[in-house]
Amino acid sequence: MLGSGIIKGLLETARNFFGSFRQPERLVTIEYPEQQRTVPENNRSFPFLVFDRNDPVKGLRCVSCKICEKECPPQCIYIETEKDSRGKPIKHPKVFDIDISVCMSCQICVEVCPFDSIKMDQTYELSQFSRYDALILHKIDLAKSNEYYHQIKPTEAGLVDEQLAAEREAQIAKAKAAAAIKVAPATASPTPKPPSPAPPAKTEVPA
Amino acid sequence: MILLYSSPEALLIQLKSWTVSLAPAAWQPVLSSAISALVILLLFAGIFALTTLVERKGLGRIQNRPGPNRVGPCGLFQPIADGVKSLIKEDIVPAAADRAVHFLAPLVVLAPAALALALIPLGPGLAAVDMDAGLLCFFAVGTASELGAFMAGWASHNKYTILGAMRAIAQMISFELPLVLSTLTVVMLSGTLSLSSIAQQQGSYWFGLPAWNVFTPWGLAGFIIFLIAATAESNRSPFDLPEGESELIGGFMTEYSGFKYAVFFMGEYFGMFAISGLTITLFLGGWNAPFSFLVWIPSFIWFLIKLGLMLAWFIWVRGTLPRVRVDQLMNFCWKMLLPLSLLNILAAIFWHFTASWQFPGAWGLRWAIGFGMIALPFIGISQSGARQKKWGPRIYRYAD
Amino acid sequence: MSAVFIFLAGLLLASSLAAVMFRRLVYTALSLAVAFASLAALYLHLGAEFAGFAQVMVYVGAVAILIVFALLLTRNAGSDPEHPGHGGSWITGAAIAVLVFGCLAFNIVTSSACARPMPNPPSITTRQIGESLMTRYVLPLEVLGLLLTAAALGAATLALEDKRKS
Amino acid sequence: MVDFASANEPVVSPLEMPTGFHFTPSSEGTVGEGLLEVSMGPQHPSTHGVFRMDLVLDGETVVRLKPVFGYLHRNHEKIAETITYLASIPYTDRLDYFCSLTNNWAYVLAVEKLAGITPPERAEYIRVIAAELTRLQNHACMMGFLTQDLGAMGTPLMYAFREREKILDLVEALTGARMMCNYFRFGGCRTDLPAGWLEQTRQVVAHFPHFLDEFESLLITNEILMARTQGVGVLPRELAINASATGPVLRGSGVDYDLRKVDHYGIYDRFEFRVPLGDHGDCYDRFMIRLLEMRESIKILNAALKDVPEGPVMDPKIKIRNFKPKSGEAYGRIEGPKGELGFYLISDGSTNPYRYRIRPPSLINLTALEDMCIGQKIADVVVILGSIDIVLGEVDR
Repeated sequence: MLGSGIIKGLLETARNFFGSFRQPERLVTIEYPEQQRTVPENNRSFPFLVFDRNDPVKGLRCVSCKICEKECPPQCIYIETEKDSRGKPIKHPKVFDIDISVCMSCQICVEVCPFDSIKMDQTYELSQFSRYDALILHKIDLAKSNEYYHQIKPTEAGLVDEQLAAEREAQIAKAKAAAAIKVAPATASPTPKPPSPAPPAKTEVPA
Repeated sequence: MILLYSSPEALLIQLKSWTVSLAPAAWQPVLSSAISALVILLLFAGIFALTTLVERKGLGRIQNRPGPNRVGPCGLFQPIADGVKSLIKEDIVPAAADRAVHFLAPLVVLAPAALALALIPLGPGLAAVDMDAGLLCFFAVGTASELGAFMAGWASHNKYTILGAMRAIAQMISFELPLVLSTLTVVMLSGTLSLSSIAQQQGSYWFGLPAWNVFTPWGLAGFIIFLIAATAESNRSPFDLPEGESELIGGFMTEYSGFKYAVFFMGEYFGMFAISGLTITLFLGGWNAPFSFLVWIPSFIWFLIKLGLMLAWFIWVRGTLPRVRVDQLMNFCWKMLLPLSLLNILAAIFWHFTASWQFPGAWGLRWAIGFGMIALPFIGISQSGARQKKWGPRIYRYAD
Repeated sequence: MSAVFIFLAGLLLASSLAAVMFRRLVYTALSLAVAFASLAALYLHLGAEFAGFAQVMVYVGAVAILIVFALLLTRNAGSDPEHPGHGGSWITGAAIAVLVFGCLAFNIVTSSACARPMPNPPSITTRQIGESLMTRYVLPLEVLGLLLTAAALGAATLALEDKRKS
Repeated sequence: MVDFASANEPVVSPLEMPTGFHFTPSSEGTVGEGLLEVSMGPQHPSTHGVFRMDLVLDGETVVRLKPVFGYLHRNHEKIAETITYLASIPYTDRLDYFCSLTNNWAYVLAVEKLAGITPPERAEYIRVIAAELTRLQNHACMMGFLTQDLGAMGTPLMYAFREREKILDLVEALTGARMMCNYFRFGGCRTDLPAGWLEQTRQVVAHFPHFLDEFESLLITNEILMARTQGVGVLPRELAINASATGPVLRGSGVDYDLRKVDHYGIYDRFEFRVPLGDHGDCYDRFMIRLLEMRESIKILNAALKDVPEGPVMDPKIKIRNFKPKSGEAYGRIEGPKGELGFYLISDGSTNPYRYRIRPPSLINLTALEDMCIGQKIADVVVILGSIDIVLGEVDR
């Protein structure tokens, strides 16, 4: 009969009306500034650079290899390599800028980075009063400690640390072997350093 | 001046006449009208503010949201914030608009609605204007808001507003017929056009139960028809086609912003209050208490409670139903509501002439026959309509 | 003559003139609605409640709305007409209007009804109007009803024919 | 005032194309007497984004309709030809932003065909689960939006969003983002399932039928909804095939064509599910087909969640950097929630695709829009548009 479906719908909305007072799973709203959402570990917002040894300048894992700059789909990363006094490039970024107004949080820089130096952050309160300069993050803004990384993504950071430690051990072993080889032949010519994907050997991971 | 306490209503009336008596004699009628107008406007403006908040909160809860809760405790000051916002918003008049008509249109919508409110008796003697032809006056002033819709739609110089205005006029004219015809039953059986006498007549009790019109077969059917037509008349969902925000953006109000829009909004809500008040007066016993043991609660409180229930119903329906289409609306009006309201008059006549039946069970028989006179044609019309259009639930097949 | 009467009469005159003088169709329609409303207000001022509200319902609620609705369906109702419709004929029109007004005024002023002393206006309630319509004037009422029904049926037939053709 | 066009030419009669399409020539200056030309959109509340329809109305009846789009064109296909295969994946997220996971899948399927990669078993299961979750939330929201277009004050939409929220939480826990997932990779998935994710998903999926029941009792027998959608926007079977409509739009017209059954991509062969078909091809059928498809998706999800195998989620041989498939061409297509989503790739052996082309279901389902709308009321146009379920990110690319 005409009207029965309407009455059924009315009963359904009445059920929801009362349900939203009594059943918390119906009222899913989070009152944002007072209540903060707990983000899952995988959550990602914008990239940051990991540094070790509590030194945000020298301790950056980044070696300025520019792979992320190349692979970044919207081309929002800008890197300049540091040069020493004689103008020879050294493995450290002089400038590392990310324009987060362009960045689309795709995480591809993280995936392609061979040195585990760029990771995804979870902060999301990033509003600024300017559209331009305020949204360009510089090296100093981007640098965050490994502890912070552990804090936001414990599982992933643990895995990364294990992997880095393993790589370092492998490199030490390799260096020892190379040293052994170097000692043996007298005609020791400086062997070109293999393009190892490991960070500088002196890197120490804090416990 | 001594206030003789007999009832809360009398107290209010005495308070008013005492205030009026302070003024010089020549100004007394003016002052009296001004006080009545002020009370009506303040009361209903307050209810308007409250309704916008309750509506938003209620719709929110229906939709499993908390609704506005930021301004003040529980969002209580939200209407004030809305008012301030609409006041300080830029008032945009389209370059091609007819400025004078564009300015007048919201007022033409608001004024008749406010005028209609003055006719509603909130309690015995508590009507701002209590006239002999009150019901007639109600419908007469109600028609003027159609002109407002036209003026808004035409003056905005926009195709959507024109479409909205056309819809508004067509809808209001069409639904006026069932609206008036369903009130005709009440007028016939109460024998008066005065709203306060109609309410007065429903004040008796039958074994403690109220003798409201809605408890008669013609009253029930008339109430439902009236409610549907009133929903259409006040442009409320599911008959909010003149606004029709999903197709016509905002209908005839598309080009309005700021305070003019707020005035439209207010006019619409005043119209809704007025028509709810009329429903209460005609069918729901006016200011009378539902049970004889509850008569100690003042009449205007009962009226406001009933008004609240009517508004809750409007909000509930708005939160549930999708909008009908313009041709379906017209079909529904002319092919369903109009014949049913005509039949309802027949049912009322039947009820009137069988009032002398005295044998046991006569009341039940009268009820059944009277109700059947409307219910059976309703079922017939609805089923033939659905069959004709092939509307109905469907069964779906699956690929092998 | 009370101030209210003067105000209402002035409004009526002004809006009627406006309805004639405005070039824009929409303005004339709206002025006409104002004229109807002020006439209704005059009735109310005279104490004729029923006539006043019936005037509003029928003329403002139906006739004016119908005109307005027709305007909505017409092209170019909002723009100024290309050919001003007044031309030279307005003098003729004005002359006829003055003549008619003169005739009516002369007859009213010289009629014997005006000479008689003003009787007390009878207080007619809506109920009395209804009762006399249903008893004394029932035949004219029914005839009128029949006429209107015939008109409505005719209109429906015309509309249906139009629909069938298209 | 009403801007009725002044030209007095008669309405250009719609030319009948052999397939039964209406073909409307450019409508400039050809609007006849008494017709009203209305530009609906791009700023209109219910064109689902920046879409525009040039309507010619007779009263409120649609005489002619010309879809105009391109307001959201982002040059996606050309950009993809200049960047690496990997870098295109986040761009595919932005096509149909409601179902980024299925977009990812269609693209990686094309790349996998191109490079001859087979993803590991666990990754295949994750893909099916993610895709069906996407279908659930897309269909729920689509039905909400449709009722919103019908004027239902957003109540069903809010219920749909409430449920979508739960699915989005799962998606976020899995991929790190709620909408722009960027999760599938050629050769598997980017990360493994987080701990406890399967259990949470099982709970959400177990609860979902309650939501569907609620939706059904709220909507499907509602007389107003039936009156508004039954017999409205009929897409006949032949026209649906000719217009190469896919997905629920095609199945609503009664054509049994579901790529999950036809193409046997992924591991859909292992699951038991049925394909609902409509008989009338109207908006109600398209609405109900989606509702019934959600029930089937729940069946697939229940089966898939039961036996997710252990193992790697990524083929370890795949190089992420410097990925160069051998030259050739491939077309990967999946049954997206909106229809057949296909990616056509030509490789010249370099790191970038030589040609990159998308077959967007939203755009192609729009082909028949004018035919569905002519003769209907203006209020039906938004309903028909809603029942096609378009996302402008995909239409304009």
